[in-house]
Amino acid sequence: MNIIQCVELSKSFGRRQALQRVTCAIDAEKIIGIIGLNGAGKSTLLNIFAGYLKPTTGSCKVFNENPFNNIQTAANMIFIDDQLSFSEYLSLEDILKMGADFYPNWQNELAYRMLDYAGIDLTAKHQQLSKGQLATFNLVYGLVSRCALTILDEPMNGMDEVIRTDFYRAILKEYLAFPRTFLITSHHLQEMESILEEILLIDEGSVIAHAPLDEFKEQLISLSGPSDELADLLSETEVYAQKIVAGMTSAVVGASKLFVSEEILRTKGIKVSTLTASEVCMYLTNKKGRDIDAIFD
Amino acid sequence: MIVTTIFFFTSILLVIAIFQILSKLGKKTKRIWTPKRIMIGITSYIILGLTAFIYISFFSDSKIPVLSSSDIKQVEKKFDQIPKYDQEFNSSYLTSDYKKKTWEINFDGDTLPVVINNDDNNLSLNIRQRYNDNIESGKALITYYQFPFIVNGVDLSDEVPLPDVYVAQNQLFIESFSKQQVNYNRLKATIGFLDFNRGAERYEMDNSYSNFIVIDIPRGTEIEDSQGLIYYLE
Amino acid sequence: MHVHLDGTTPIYIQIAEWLQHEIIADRLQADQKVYSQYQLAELFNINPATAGKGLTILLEEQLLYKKRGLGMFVTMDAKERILLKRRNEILTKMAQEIVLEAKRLLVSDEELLVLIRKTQEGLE
Amino acid sequence: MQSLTNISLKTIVKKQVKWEAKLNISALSSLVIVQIIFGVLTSSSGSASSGHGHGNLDVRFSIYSLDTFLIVSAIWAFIVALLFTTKAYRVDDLSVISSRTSSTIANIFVMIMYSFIAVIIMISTYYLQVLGILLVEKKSFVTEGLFISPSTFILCFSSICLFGALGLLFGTSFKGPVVIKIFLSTFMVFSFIYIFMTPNIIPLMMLPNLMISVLCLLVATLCFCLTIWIANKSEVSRK
Repeated sequence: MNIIQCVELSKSFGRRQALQRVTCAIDAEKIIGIIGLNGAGKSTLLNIFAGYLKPTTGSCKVFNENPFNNIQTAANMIFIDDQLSFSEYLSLEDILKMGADFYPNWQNELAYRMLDYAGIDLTAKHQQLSKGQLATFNLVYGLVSRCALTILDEPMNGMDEVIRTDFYRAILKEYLAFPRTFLITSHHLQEMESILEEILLIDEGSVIAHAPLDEFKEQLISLSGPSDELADLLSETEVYAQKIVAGMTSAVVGASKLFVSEEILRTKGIKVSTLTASEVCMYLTNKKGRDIDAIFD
Repeated sequence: MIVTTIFFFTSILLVIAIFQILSKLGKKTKRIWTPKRIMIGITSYIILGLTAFIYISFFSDSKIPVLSSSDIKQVEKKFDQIPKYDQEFNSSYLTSDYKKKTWEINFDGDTLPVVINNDDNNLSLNIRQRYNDNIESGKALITYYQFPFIVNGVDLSDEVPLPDVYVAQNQLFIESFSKQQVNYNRLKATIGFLDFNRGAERYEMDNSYSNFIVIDIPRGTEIEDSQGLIYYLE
Repeated sequence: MHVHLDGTTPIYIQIAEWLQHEIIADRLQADQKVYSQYQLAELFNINPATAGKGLTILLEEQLLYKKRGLGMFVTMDAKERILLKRRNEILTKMAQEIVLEAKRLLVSDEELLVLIRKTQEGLE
Repeated sequence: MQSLTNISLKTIVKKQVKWEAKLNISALSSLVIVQIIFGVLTSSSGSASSGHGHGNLDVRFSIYSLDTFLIVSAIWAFIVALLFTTKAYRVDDLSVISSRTSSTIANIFVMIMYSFIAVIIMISTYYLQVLGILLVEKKSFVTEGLFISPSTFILCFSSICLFGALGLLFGTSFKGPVVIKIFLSTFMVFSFIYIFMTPNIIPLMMLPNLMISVLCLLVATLCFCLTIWIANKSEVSRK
């Protein structure tokens, strides 16, 4: 059952086209990673889902209702990013009380345990927390609210390494305890990869890929071997990146068009290896022919 | 109107300025002033206001009655006839309960020169002369009558300063004391601006005939009225 | 339990192989209930869907069978099938690599056979 | 699939009002301070004075009425309403279940509540001022209507409400940095009132208190509805 449907959704701020004709459908109860460079339109898309922005053209349905200024979608959704702010009069404990008052599925004891684990003093004020503590508190706030749609916009930035891995597990455990739809944007894709089910890749305002994680990763493979062997092969398939060093070529190609079986490749001495999701993302969004080495040659 | 406009705009600037200061202050004292404490502060302020009200309305002693416009009309109805009586030289309106003060003077001869010193025109007196049979010759009786003097609904007859009456070189002098200043605080829990613009609800009484000086002289004596201000009464 | 995320083999395949390993090591007997996808997700700190994919691979290879509403169970001959598969698939692939490597290192066939026999004796 | 919670707008607005009224209480404390300052300022001469000279008696009445306090409360309500619509306050609503409609309606209710309390504070300040004068100079007190008549109470309440509504309306329609917003809209509203209203405000004054109150409340409700309509249309920028 689709929780979010966008049809030809585009959004422009003045002349800047933030989103160009995005069409995607997000299923319920999945953890989905929304990946894209800064300024690719991730936040704009999330803001439209959250009902804060109106699409310029096209439509967007959340819980098959128009989310803009809609109290029903707001009641089943929470948007956590670094802009989350509370009144200066509220200590963290008051904030939790307020959350409990608003969100029907609120889990207060869980919040206390999580914050205690992260070593955050509940009497502190939200504005006094360090960047890492702030990110932690906001994430806990998002998790314990247990909304059917939980949007986490770069929940981990500011947290140090140890806490990050703990809280990835916390997200997974919370997902298992109360299945819901997570939309998580992050720069640490490789850390987060294991808990994701699907990836939505956005570049320059349009959705480039939206697929389950493994399918997404198997899109591209990297071939490395003697240049002459590879030359004819590369001409048939779509090459995403290529580097020729002393007679050896290593290239990233689209796996779908490759008809040659692995045995033949191996006999030709061509090594085949899969790529990590973040590498796939990088190559997919990499502007064709942009290559850092070119700067040094 | 100018005053109100200046007042209007200065109060805007003042309120905005105070707001800026408060918000700066607020930031520092955020920890102390929690919503609960502020609430207590506000409720105690209101209770304080309530007690002030109770104190004022029950315990404040200086109570000066205020006449409503209907009372004033009644008072005025009573004193409309004064000018009529005056023209008919009839002094019946000068009843004793308005008598404020009487002076008894002696003088020689059968003419009494009267000098009214009104150069700083503070006197709005109506001076009358009357023959009185049971005064021996060489004596005169000067009485000062003060009728209600209503301003803004307040009867100030007690406040009107008495004139200064004395005899010197066988002449009767009537002078007024220096101008007297009276301050009143009028308390009205309404929007004064509205009342003002709705026209004085209170009917302002015409106070020109509010006080009289009557000089009683025995028959056969004459008043030398060089200034021509004294009229004759029965 | 650790799943290596360096992208060499997809996680769901690693899960499938781990489960097969469990069956061979008799920690999962025949007709015994197998971990659910949620338990696997918790165990390996991965998304339940990925764990589910691993289970479906074993299901397609008839190593597990599904009882409605109860979950997945190990089939009777699961262990033998895994051993057989491993023998002819994985062993043959390894053999191929050895032969290729030998050719590159210009090792003749006889020397190769002698080497294999010597390693077998060494193991006894 | 987890069953979706459906919460009515009413419950959300109620919750938001409960929290916002508590959290923005500092606005009321600043009103108290502003009122005290103006109370002290006008305690010497009262909000107006009238002098009558008659013969050798010069009478000066310093009138202590609610004028200053009403003007101050009106301006205060206007500014507070403006502050409610600034980004700093609006963004706080986004951390809980809210929509533009619910936040605006909540702001309106809080504004109405604060206007009511503001009238009470105004009256308390007036009586405290009178008490202060009484203690300072014993004599010459002309107390006419010390107990505030209901019609005056309602009149004060509706005019403060009106200015609050204007504040909310201007706040919602202008987007921009706070300080400029405050000065711009305050100046515009009050010069508007001064230029257009003053000449024909006189006949308006002739109406009895209740009529004026009804008028104020009508205009206020109009502003409230306009505010809600504008808010519903406006987008929220989280950055």
